[in-house]
Amino acid sequence: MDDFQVTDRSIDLAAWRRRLDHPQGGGLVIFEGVVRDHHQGRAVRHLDYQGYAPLAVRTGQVILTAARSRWPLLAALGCHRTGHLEIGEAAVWIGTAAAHRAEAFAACAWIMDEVKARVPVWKRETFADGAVEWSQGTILRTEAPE
Amino acid sequence: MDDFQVTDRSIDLAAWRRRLDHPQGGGLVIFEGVVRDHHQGRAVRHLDYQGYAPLAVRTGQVILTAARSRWPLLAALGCHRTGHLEIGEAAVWIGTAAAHRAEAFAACAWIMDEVKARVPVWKRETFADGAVEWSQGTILRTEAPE
Amino acid sequence: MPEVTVLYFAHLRDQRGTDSECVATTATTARDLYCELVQRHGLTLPERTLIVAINEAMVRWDSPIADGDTVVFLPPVSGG
Amino acid sequence: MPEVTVLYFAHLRDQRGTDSECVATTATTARDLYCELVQRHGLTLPERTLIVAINEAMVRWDSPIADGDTVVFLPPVSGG
Repeated sequence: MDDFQVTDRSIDLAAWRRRLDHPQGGGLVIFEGVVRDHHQGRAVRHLDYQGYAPLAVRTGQVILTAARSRWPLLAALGCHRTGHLEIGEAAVWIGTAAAHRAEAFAACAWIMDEVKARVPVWKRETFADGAVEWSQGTILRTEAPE
Repeated sequence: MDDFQVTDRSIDLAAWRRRLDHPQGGGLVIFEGVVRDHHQGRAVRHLDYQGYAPLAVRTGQVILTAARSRWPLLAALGCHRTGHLEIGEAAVWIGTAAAHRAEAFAACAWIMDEVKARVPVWKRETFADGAVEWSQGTILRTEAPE
Repeated sequence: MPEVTVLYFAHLRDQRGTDSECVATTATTARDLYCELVQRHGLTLPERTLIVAINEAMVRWDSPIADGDTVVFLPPVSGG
Repeated sequence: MPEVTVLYFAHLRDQRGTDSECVATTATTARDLYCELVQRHGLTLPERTLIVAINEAMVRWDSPIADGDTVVFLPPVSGG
């Protein structure tokens, strides 16, 4: 099983959590990005994500590898949804395990920043008023993390 | 159900996670402190925690309230185990939800720091060589967080 | 003589050999009470490492104790 | 004439009306190919907002394209 995955099915939160288990893992940090019911003051009905899966997975793996070289991690995992998502569904899941919590927190937050900047995934919002719009987004960052 | 709890039974991770659900919650951060199989190079067989439950719960609630006043949180929850814990069991669980991830990360890490400093709980380690020792610990911090 | 309930945790529980007891005392402050207990039971944790709580609230060492109070001397903590 | 596969995502997929197509092209670089597609299909995203990938690796705009390549122009991303 790849440490970073892109899936068009519901993220299995419990299964991902189990993969963080490690006998030396004293601190586990999990981030879930969840579909909100509003965006910049407008009511959101649902989301659709597109992803360029092979490159998204490869970039995700590169990010996890870089995180492992920056912090002494026992586990670093991530998953990004594509397809149709309802309010409350998890769009992204990032999990880290380390002997001590500071490293697990720092790595988890950093991985998520990198995923947003570097993984080719696109969000389309369908608003309550019927409008359908691609999220403004940011230009894909290509340089390797230091 | 109290937002901060002390329990001598297994922490129900899935139940706590469900309590973080919120329609505006775009970012959820969870910290789990897990029993490691070693401590400062010595193999650990199991742990026992004692807690002064009423004061631990009250202090935990004060910490969560302070976190909510420092960050715009949609949820802030925590639970600390007492009693006998095997390797791999969760000793503490902290969860935060916010519209955006930065606040959820900052609050979760801060709550955990405060819990360690201010909640009256004591850890006793039973080592593989049979030695039983109370963790060195830190003098309980009593001042209110700024 | 006023009676208070003393709860013991961690090292102090081990040293006293019980998790709680009723104590009849002439001590008027938390500090005096701890001194009494040190003398009676050979407790070894110095006052400066402990925090005292009366009736589930952390208080100063010179806080008065009254009949019926629950007093706890809290050793260095190690949660998480 | 060399043939490449072009994949479309997000705004570009909407504008082109398909997620992928085979393109016979005289373009020799990724930049030339995007110019051709802009002219043929009225794509509106400016080059400076896009990143180009050839065969699942991000590359420079002046990278050569060859017969059989898979070329993707990646719009601003919005994951997470």
